[in-house]
Amino acid sequence: MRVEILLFASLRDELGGTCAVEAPESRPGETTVGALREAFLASCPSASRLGKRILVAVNEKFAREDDLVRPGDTVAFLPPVAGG
Amino acid sequence: MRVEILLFASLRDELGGTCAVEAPESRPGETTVGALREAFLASCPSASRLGKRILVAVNEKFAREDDLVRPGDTVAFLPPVAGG
Amino acid sequence: MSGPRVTRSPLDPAVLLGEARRDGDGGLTLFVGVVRDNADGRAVEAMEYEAYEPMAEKEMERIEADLSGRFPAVRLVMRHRIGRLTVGEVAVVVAASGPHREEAFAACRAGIEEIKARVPVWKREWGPDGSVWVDPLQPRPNPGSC
Amino acid sequence: MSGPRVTRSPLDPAVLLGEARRDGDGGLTLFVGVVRDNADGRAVEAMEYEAYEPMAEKEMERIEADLSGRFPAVRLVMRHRIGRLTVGEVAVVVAASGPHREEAFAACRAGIEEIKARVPVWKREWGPDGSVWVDPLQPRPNPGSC
Repeated sequence: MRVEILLFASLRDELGGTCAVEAPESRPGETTVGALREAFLASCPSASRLGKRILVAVNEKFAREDDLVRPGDTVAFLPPVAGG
Repeated sequence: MRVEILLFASLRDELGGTCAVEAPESRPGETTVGALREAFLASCPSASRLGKRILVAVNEKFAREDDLVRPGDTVAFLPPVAGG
Repeated sequence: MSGPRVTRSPLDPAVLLGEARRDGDGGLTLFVGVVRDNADGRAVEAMEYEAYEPMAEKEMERIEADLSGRFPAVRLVMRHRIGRLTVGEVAVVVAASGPHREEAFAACRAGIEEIKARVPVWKREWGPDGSVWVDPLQPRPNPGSC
Repeated sequence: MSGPRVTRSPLDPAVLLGEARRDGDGGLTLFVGVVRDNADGRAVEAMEYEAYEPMAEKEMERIEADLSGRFPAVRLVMRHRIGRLTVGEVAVVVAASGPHREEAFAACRAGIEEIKARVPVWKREWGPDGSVWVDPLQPRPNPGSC
């Protein structure tokens, strides 16, 4: 399953504003945040310095590793936040 | 020893802005904050509701019961403070 | 630092926060005590603040000196207004500016606590039924100011 | 409440504090995060803030909802500015207004902690030698903002 991912800050500087990731499906038309992260890190080695520290947002909310991602969801990979 | 005392807030409302108190001398020309407080409370019964809660300032600093008061010192009796 | 610490003039919290800030500071905190419209369920129309002015001024200076010992990285600017203040008017301001927020918060909080504990200021609460001096130790679950 | 919580426009802390206040409030607290002139001993000329804007806006709203559960008596007004800010410019404001100072301080502190922990905003530090993204977990004893 191919998912387009939004990137921000240092990740966007390195990889551009979006990046398409091909992740294995857990069921047809369905993958998980964890599977997406693994596929992303495998295809973008420069992001591996952040690894598990990358925060994942699905539909503009923070998501956990086993949360599901379906076609049409908005997925973003975020470096550790540093506001304030 | 006769000491003129400045009064503020509720004490001033009840007794006026100043009040003269005759306190026993510990040594000639010298009394204590504690002796002044006792003499004050004895001569102004309406202040007894505050009693030990009256704060005493000598020369614009908070004073303790055994601090000395000499002629020329500026003494003030203060109700519990309530700023802010 | 501009002007006396105990004053009859209106206080401007933003100006005082600006006075506290230096270019090395990243965390600014402010406490503003204002007159509330009620106390203990009684309606409050105004608070009348009185000070033992020369001593209050010195006590504010002594608090600043004490706190700059406890929080050496922080610059504090503190003011207390006196006179008759209506609902929403600013009675006291503590501005604390430091490199980091932890110490700025701690110094600001300590500043208002010290003011309330030590500065010879009193307030008389005015409502529809007349006025009463506020006694901080009387059981008043809901006093009319901060 | 006026305007978006995440904005490119300058923030006015005094206005935001005024928005938070109600006539029953006696204790107002404010946190203002500003750009510092140094970080880790490096000179800082500006900080460039970037947000995942729609999510940051929603996360600010979610923090307000969470904190109004934890501090029901307090009204919070929070803003984060984005874009390029120079030394002394205001990046973040948390205004908290309540009947009493204890809860206003606690809510204000919780507000900035939640913003720093949860809101998708990042900053790039600009100095004489170019720019670097700030990583909050890297050992930086002296970061360039609050």
